[in-house]
Amino acid sequence: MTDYKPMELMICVAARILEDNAIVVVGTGAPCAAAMLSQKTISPNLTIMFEAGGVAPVLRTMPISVGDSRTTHRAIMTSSMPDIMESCQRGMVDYCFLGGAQIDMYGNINSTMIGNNHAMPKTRFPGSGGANDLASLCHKTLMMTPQDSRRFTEKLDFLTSPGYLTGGKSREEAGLPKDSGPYRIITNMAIMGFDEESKRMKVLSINPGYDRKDIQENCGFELLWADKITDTAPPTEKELDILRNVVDPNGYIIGR
Amino acid sequence: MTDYKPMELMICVAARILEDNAIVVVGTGAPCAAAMLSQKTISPNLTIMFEAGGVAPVLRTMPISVGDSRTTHRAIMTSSMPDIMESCQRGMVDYCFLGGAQIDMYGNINSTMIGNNHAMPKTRFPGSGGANDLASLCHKTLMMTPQDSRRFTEKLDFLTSPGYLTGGKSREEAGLPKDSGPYRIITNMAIMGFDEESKRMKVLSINPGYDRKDIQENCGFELLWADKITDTAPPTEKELDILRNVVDPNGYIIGR
Amino acid sequence: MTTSDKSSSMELKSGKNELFTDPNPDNARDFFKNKSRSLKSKLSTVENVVKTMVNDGDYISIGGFGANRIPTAIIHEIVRQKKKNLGFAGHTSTHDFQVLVGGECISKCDIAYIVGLEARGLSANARKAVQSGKIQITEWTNAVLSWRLKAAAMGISFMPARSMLGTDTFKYSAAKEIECPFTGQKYAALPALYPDFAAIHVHEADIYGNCRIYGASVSDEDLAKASKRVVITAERIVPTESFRQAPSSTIIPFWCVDAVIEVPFGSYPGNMPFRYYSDEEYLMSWLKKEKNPEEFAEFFKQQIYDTKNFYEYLELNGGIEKITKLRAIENLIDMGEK
Amino acid sequence: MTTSDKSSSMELKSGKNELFTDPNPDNARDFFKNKSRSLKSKLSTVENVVKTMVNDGDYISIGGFGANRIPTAIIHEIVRQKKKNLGFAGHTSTHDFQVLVGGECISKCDIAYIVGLEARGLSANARKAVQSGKIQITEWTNAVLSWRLKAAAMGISFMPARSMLGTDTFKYSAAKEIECPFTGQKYAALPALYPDFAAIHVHEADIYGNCRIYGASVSDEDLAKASKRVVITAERIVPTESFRQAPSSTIIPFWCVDAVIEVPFGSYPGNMPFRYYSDEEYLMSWLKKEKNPEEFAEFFKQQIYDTKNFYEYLELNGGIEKITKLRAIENLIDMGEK
Repeated sequence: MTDYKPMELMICVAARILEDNAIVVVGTGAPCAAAMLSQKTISPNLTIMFEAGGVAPVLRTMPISVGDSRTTHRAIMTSSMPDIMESCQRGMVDYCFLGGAQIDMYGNINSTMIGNNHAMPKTRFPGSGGANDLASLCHKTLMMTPQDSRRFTEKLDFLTSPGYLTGGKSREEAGLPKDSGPYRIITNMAIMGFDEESKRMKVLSINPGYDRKDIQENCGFELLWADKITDTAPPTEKELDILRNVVDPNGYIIGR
Repeated sequence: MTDYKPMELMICVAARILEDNAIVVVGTGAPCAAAMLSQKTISPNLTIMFEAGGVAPVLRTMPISVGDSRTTHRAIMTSSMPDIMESCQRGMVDYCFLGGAQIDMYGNINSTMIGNNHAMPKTRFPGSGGANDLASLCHKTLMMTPQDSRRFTEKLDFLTSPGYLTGGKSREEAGLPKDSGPYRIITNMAIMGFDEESKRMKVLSINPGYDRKDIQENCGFELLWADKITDTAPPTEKELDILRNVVDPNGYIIGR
Repeated sequence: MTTSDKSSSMELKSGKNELFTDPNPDNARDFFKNKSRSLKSKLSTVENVVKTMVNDGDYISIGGFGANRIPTAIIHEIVRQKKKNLGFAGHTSTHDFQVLVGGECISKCDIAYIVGLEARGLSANARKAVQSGKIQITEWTNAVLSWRLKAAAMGISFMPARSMLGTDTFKYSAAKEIECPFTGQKYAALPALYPDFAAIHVHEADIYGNCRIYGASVSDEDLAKASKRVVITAERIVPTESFRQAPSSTIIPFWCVDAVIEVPFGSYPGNMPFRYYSDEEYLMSWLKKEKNPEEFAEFFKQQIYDTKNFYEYLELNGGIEKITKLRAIENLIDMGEK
Repeated sequence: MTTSDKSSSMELKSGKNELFTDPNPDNARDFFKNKSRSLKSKLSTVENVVKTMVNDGDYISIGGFGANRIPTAIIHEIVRQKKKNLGFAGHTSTHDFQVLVGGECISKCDIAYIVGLEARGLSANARKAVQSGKIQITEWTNAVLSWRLKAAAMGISFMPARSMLGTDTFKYSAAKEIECPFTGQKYAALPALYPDFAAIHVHEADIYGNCRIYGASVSDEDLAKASKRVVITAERIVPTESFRQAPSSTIIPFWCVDAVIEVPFGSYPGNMPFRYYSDEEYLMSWLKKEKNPEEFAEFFKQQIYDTKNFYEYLELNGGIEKITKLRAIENLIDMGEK
């Protein structure tokens, strides 16, 4: 088996989730790499959008900004932010990716601040940007993140982007679209989904080299476990070859 | 003095109202002729828009449709119906023209139907089209119409497009923009405005060949009269020359 | 809803006519979730599109404005295939509506402007259909129908606007008054309009459904997004590469579109901006014939039922020679025939 | 407001932070009524525009997205002229915001994304300004700020949307929950945002302010409509004739615009799509210098206060030679230097 880095595994797992003929909104970094890898492996007709307005570009190199010219290189259409976000709101966008400093058991995400005073936070992060919109409006939200018990927390300092809120039907009751919400959380240790009823985070698959104890110990809340837990398939030679030599030859993402 | 037709007078009067550097939305027919005449006489930089999306075209010939290609010939921009209507709603459009089968003392207009059963009207007219929108949203509404006591009526069969509704502050109270509403009604006999307080129709100027009695007798409601009534200036030689030879050489409008 | 003090005492009105379509955005999302996003060829035929994409009872909407940039081939075929009980979005529909009324296809209409042909006069048939009560109508305005489509395109169930307030147009609509939670300002709330089917004629499309329109787009970008099933007829099918070379000019992207058909001169007898002018003789003669029901029935049969397709219809009315003349008129060119 | 039975028992929430701008459309109409629509040359200078069009305390908004298609010359001049207490619309503003924070120009911010530079990292200065409480903030999202501008562009005081619901982002916003009068659906009502001043960089403009943009327009057509005073900086001034030849490509019409300035390479150090790439070395060194306040102060002085204008700033950072390199990167051209 080839050696690989945790980030490489996470990108490969995400790339496998993005099925052909789906639409995904991505940002810069790992999500963009996952979408590019997916296009070059299983999903040649995956449509990639960027929230600033780039639609179905040919991604020759990795964008630095969600609005830079790589996102419109040989694009099918250059559009606007409201147009992209309205496509999400209308229900035409299948996947989005989110990142954040904290995530809770319902898949709610904090990317705004640490502290308890909003006007003078201890640490300010980038904030929502378009994250709250994408998490609210796309059908399925994905997250790739390293897993530790500070990041996977019982209580967020700030709920920036909605997961399943307080679980159960609370997301729909808040007015958010039904049939939307967190879909998969991809960490260095495992792949999680969410329980149908309670909407609590549930481990579906364990990555090579980890066990249940590792996963629970590196999580600040109690995880649920699927009836059948699978083993996450490691990156294939082909995936790694494309990821390392075509998608991110300079190692901007996977080199970190 | 040159001989002229009533329609020619009405078009000249309307053309004189449209000041330079204003924006006017027009339809086909007489309003378009008035805007073209205005551009060729006193208001070279009058901006003409059409509700289907034509913005600032060079009008070489008269459009047959508000969306035909004459409305975008050498235009500055081709836009969309929502864009034009939103410019009106935002307050960027100064003038519009309305037509109709009936008008009441508050400048409300019926272009929908005659009869008292909406589901099976005695006579169905074109209806609102964009008329209700323009009357609701533009700063100043103009109307050119032949005057008779059936058309100038006490009670409309159907209130298609808003004037001052029931007068006073009722237009603003209905939620319509303040500082908007009927501005001038130009007939074959007179030019009417509206009283500041009561918002009732008020004669401002009498056309050559008519007197107060003609005007009141050809109106189904009681008219107010301005303190100082002026005499409407007849079309000048220059106006008639441009109207007949440049604006409408085929007599589509003025030939009727 | 939080309302300002000054206005909380006012009564908020509702239009009393029927809302023909469901404005619920979650129901629309259920549909759009399963709508194909695949980048595959969507080339089809007029006959097949109308057979498979239009059902009796559907609510349909036609692109363009008046008799400008209209998908005539699809409209004729809906008549030929005798589709019935259609709902219709009447935002300045003129010749297109009159063809469908001639075929007695429509039973419900959101009406803003369908009776007139603008400067050309009024349609006797459209008028009769409305006056007889044969077509159930709900009143709106041009802008309001475009905003109802925009709300649907945006994925929200209503849009506030300042049209229609205080009028009978509102009273016979299905709008509702609301107040702004920030200013207390009264608005007409306009329910989102998600048509079942839309047909749009464009200048250029590729086989996937990416489209370019030159000239006024009217409401067609919103119509393409709001509608559940969309067919594009195009003057020309062009390579996808031409979109990738000029992506700022794409007005409808492929994932809104279900079928694409090349129909040259497809807006005839209407105007196609920058390509060919409307056939005014034809449109005026149509209007004239409408005044005599027998004469009209014969004319309508000859023009639509007896023509197999749009090519035969074009030939019947003068073919390439006619189009060449209309191109000269469009481009203000004197052909030297005088 | 008519509410459906099922939802009338739910409490409707309000965001608790300050709304910095007036969403009242009648007040905006009063302004727009008197805004010039004249077709006269609006050519001006950066210095004069900032002097006459930007006042202390104004609420401003910058076109583009992140460090892409930004009007750098105007941003620098706002700093040079020491404009203070500005309100700011922070919808993915990165380098532009950091320049203004460097100049201590901003005291209030509608925040969606201003602290980061996307893949490049975070700005120490922007972070410090927010953490210290020096800048009063109200939370929103990127889409929400674009919809707030769209509401203003449309002339309505609010727009319903399904973003922000159920989150702290909503709690620290100034949005209000409302219910759809047709479906009972809960929405976040977003107040219209009418900026006092907007600066937008475009590819091509004429002397009257008609504009073309290639690539993503972000929110700039709405920003140009929503804002009371608008300055355009353009890579190139082109003849009005070029708009009349291709009117479908006009994205901002002249009557939205108050001043026009030709500023070639005007988005530097940002990216100008299809023209030149961002100067990544420069942006990364800026971020690095921010970590050392003294070093940054010296750098900021040298770059902005000590340069007379944008030409001097360009020369300081490599002039035409640098731009030529950035053009090659933009167009993925190997210049043969290896």
